[in-house]
Amino acid sequence: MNLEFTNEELAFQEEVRSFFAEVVPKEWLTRVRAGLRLEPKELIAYQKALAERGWGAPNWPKEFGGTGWGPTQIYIFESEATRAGAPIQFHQGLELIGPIIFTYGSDEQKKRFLPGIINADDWWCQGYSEPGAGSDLASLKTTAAKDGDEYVLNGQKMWTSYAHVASHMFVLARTSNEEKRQQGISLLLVDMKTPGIQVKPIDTMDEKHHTNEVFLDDVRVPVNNLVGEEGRGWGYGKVLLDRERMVSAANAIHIQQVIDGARAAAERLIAGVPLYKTPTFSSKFAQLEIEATALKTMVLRLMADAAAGVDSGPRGSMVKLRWSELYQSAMGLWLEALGPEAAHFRGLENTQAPSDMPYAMQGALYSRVTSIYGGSSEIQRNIIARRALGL
Amino acid sequence: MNLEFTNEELAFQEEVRSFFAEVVPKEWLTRVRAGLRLEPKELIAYQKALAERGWGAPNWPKEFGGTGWGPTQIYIFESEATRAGAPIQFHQGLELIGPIIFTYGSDEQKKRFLPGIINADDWWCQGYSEPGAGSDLASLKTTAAKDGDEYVLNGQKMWTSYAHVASHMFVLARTSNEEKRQQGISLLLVDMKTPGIQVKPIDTMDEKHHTNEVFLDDVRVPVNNLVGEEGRGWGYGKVLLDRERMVSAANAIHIQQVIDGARAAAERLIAGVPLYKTPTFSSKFAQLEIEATALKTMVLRLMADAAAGVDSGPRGSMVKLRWSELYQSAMGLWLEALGPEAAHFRGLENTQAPSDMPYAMQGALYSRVTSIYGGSSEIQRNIIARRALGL
Amino acid sequence: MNFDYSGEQQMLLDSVLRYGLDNWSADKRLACLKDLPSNVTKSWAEMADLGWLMLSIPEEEGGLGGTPVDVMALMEGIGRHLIPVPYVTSCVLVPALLSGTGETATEILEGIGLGNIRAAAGFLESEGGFDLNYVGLSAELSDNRWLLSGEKVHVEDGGDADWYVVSARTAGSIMDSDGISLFLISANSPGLKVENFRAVDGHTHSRLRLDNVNATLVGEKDQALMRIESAVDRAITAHVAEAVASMEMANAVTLDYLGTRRQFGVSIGSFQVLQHRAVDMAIAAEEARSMMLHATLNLNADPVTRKRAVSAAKTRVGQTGLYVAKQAVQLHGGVGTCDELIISHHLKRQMMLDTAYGQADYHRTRFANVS
Amino acid sequence: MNFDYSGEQQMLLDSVLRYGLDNWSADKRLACLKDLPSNVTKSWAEMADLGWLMLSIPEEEGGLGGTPVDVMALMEGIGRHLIPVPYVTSCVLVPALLSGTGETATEILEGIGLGNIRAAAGFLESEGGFDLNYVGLSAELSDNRWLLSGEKVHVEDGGDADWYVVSARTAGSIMDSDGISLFLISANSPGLKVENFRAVDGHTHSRLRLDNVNATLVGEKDQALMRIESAVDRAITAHVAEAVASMEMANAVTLDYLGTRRQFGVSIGSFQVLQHRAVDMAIAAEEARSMMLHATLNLNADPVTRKRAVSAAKTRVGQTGLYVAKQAVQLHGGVGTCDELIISHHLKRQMMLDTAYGQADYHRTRFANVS
Repeated sequence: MNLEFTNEELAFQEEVRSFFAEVVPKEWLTRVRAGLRLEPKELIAYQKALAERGWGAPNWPKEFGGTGWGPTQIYIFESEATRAGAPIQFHQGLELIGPIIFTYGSDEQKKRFLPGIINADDWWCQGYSEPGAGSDLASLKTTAAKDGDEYVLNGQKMWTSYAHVASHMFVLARTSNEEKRQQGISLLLVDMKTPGIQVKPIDTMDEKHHTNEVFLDDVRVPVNNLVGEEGRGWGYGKVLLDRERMVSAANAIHIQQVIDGARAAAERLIAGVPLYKTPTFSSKFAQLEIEATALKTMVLRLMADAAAGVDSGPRGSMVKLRWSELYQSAMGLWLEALGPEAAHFRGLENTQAPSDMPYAMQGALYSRVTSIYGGSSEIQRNIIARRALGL
Repeated sequence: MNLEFTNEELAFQEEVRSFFAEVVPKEWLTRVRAGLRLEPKELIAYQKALAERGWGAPNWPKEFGGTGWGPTQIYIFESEATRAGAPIQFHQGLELIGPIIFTYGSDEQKKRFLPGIINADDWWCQGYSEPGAGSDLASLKTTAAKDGDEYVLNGQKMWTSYAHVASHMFVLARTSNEEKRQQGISLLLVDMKTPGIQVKPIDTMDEKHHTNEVFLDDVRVPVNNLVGEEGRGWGYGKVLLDRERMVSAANAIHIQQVIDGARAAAERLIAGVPLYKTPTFSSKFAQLEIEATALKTMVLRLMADAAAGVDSGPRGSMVKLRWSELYQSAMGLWLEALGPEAAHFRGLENTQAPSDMPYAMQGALYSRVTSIYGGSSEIQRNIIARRALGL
Repeated sequence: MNFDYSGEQQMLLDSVLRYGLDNWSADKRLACLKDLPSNVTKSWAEMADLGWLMLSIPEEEGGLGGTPVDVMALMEGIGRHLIPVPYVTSCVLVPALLSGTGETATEILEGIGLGNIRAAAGFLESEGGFDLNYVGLSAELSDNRWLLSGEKVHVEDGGDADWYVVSARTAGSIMDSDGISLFLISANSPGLKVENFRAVDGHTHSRLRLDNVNATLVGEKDQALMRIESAVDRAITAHVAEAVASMEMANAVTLDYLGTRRQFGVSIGSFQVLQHRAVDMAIAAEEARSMMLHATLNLNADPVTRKRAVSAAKTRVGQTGLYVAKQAVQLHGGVGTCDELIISHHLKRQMMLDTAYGQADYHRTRFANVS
Repeated sequence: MNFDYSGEQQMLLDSVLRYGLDNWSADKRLACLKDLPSNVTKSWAEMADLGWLMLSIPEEEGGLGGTPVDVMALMEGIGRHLIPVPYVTSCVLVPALLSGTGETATEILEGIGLGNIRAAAGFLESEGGFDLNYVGLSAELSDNRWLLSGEKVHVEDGGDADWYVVSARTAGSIMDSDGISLFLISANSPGLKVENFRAVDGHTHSRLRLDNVNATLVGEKDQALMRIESAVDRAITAHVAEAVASMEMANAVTLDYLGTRRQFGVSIGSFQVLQHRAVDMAIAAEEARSMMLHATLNLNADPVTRKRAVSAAKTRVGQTGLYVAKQAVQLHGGVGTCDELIISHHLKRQMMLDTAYGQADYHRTRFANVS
């Protein structure tokens, strides 16, 4: 039992560190720390830099263009990214549809779509959720009717993040009605330029456009774009279960950025003393750091399990739960650190607020959705109770 | 809308205050503050002093020997009791069986039993719970078979507080088996000297003997001791629903004693400074005081509702819930104030710990049961959800 | 001891509730927000016509001489429908600062009461946090005229004020309790630079930079701190009432959602975990309402009692308000984060109410240290 | 990076678990507690035979030279079955204080390892809280003999020690970091008064009053604080492992109860609220285990890293341990508060473990201030 890195791993750490020192611009820092996604063009530039270095897909096997890294390397990579103020890579392509394509897709699909994900020529969005479906995904209503060499899609998708910038969407649609609601659902790859697709922004309280409704009106998709077999799309999600823990782990490692953001904000003087030195703020901040230490060690254990090929049970769900709680707390502390000026969201008439003020407020508002999306905290607890505790 | 007392009420307050100044011995203080019941002989002496002054039953109507006070007077009375370090009156007779007897009992029962409750000649205990029944009281198994002029009781009662000092017990027992489990249950008044009763202490983690198992083995009870009608005992509990809010209210008013206890303990010097002046302790203590202020105002509103004859909805349950939480927090703070010596529970070989140490630990351990008894916090939330929120 | 509104107070509350429902209800809100300034102006004029703007102004200064409980009743209506008018600033805080200080003030107050003037007040400075005694902005007497120089970093609702009341240092040094005075300045004074910021809840706040701005002394020179603290406590208590009403509305909306929204074939209100959450939200609202009453009914008590009551209320209502609003969003799921539903607006307002005049922890410390 | 026990460590853990199950399991516990001193003495002798008492004593001083991870493995067994032996005090803390300080110490350590001697250590003084540098007990050199006078208010597990190691002031004044030295004193020294206290968890602690007690200097004069801090951090980390194992056992027992106990015609584990509570308890235990690993694997790091890791673990394990134990009692209902069920014993031990060497908040402050 030990926490040390080998000499090889230390050398790798150096390599990654100098790479990030070069590619991460300072102007990203505040937004990254506030947990806000960068602009699409910034994310694309970042992904292209990674791809050029051969690190576009840290979690993918080598044969599909990934790095083939083991968990310790991935941990080092994400830790250094965190340290350098780099964002989390956009995950809809890399972590959601990519792995499904390289596991269940046809050779043609692999050849066509995998490189575009790594080098950011394509931008994928996820067409799963529907109005009223929420956590109950199996009740989806979008249909895909076969018509010759094409499927004809009709329906409405909801919460489609970044559909407004995406070039492609992967869609779950019903190809037949079976008694068991999970059956008869197929997975299709759709070019966003196809006629009949309409994207409508959803206005959210953080005032950042990141999600959409997508209307599908006689959208014709070549049958070649069906992934795997018809009617078995629901099952393909299972490949994600194992990968989800890596997404949660990456998020959790990046929590340090939010904590650093709150800490930097607390350099502000209050009655002449830096806020972080006042006992009540200091003890709340220490509590946050301590809980983040626990989270980080949970991630290390998850990584060690993954390295050993061991099932880490519900630890992925636990990490997701605790990550969202800590992110929300950290943003709360950040707002507190801003003091009265936390209310200054947007300067009017060319007035500027200090750069972290609007982003901190936006980040604090955005943070609320992290305990809702990807399986709300309540759903995660249901899952842990059932799978891990047998209740 | 106002918080002021009338001149009459202010005069009453003076009167109560001087009474308590006389009857409350200093040596009760630590135990009362720790939320621990005094010894039976102390409680009896206190009750006798109250009875002598005519205040033995503050919540009873005059015609049965009570004071006939309105809610504001009761509030003043309990507040002054709190201030003076007086205990809460033992409630099994005063608040549980007394009101049932004066509402549903025969004239003979009223004459025989009510005065003994007020002047503490009798000590009542409650034979409701049974092993395995817990919150699901309707599943009780103790039987009362009619045999001539007597009922013959057989069964086992559990969590019978102070059965070991009680002179009488009121018992729920099954007199017939009906389809609806709540039917066929009768309420009987039993003299504890009756042959066939065996009381066995339940050892609890606080190391204070306060509760028992009671075995009933062919215990013969005169039919005259049946309260109201046979088979309708379950329903008589309902008279208590309205009175429960007054019991919760009295407890909640007395919360200030526990807070004062924690505050006094925090006079201890830590590195030369009184603990209560250190910022982290001070902010936790302030939080407690603030929440207690909310609780106290909830009680005032409850009292005002009672005065106006208005239903206060679920506020009684809310007060009970919050009271137990605050009591538990306050005892936690008290323990923290004791520092390393909190571990000194019992001096061996004639060694003495400062008087509040063992009592604080005992109070902290005892406090755990307050969120369990009288309807656990979980049950209270079920009740509020159903009755008040319609869920 | 009595917690009932009088008949008149109940009528006032009912009218504000009706006004809010007619003009700012959830279904009309998004449209209103699209042209917020003109809708606020419209509401302001209507509220003036209804006499609400002069509620807490003393009768001898052209007002109705309303009590803290009267203000509480009105604020319950404003909070329940999240009416984004600068009522507390212009009609509670400023009147408390100005009343009884003389002719100029009386003129301003009459104008406020009639809806002709809006005023705001600035106390806070850079590096001073929420401390009202941290005043460095200087006031120099020159040729019998007061000239003010310095900065106020945050003026609540300063965005469209015609007049500002600001604290300035006339003696002593920064953080001294003595030596603070109040001044009136017009929004279009030479030397005054106003920077405006939109908040997430529709209110507009300002930062003021003053460079030898001509000002009128208001009230006692050097001894304004007690007046400022008392006025701010009144503003806080009005905000507390707004927050409580918003919590109760958020709870009602959420309860309704729990009953109608179905998942996995049942109403989500049948899940015990969500039931208990709703109970905790209801308890939080009960606590908050109790604290609101406690603060309001102690506003005219001695300063120590008043400060402790107000800070206790500010602390607990800040905590419970954020708890309720966050859980209301959480129980709504994804749609809870959308502009379209009213629930996210309650969260935003609760966040801003907690921030105004000091977050929960700031007031918990004040509560502990008042003596 | 690896979190697996070695084969030997796993074997050690398994033997302690088996020993605990055979001798201190829930069904035997009440009988054991009735004659606690003799049962502790019996276990102590058996543990000596198994070689466990010499685990963390260096090989050159007659021990096995075990690592922090070895100690952690052993403590998991002790914690899971709540074996009320003074292991951490006598076999972790004292060896860390004494090892490498010379002949007298080596003799004591050999005796400890063989089970012939029990030793405890006293640092804390009245009005010093948990601060290890708050040392007023005086040591005077007279005729080449050290004479100690003063008081130690709490000696963990001091109840049946044959020797005490105490900190005393040899230079400087109270609260100085320099000028603290360590001394060995025999329990039956003239001038030493030992007052013993039973704790709620079966351990026995002491208060020492010294009046010119003859003592042996241990280690470097005036410079003992670093050694004391390091030793106490080892004791804390061992306690943390004990607490984590106790939490996991409490969770297992509670989970079992949820599955078997029936109310209202169903198993209580079918209630969603109780399911989610059990999940939060499981997450708490995961966090605690992570903190245990973090502290243990940083015990040999530089002092700043070590102190932060240990205080972080002490804080979080104190918080989560109390949470888990309290909820375990709550979910058991009334029977959870009874001696008869093991669950109340877990709560009592968690309360005492949180108290030992400073509660959660004390260590959170230490964590924040270490530099």
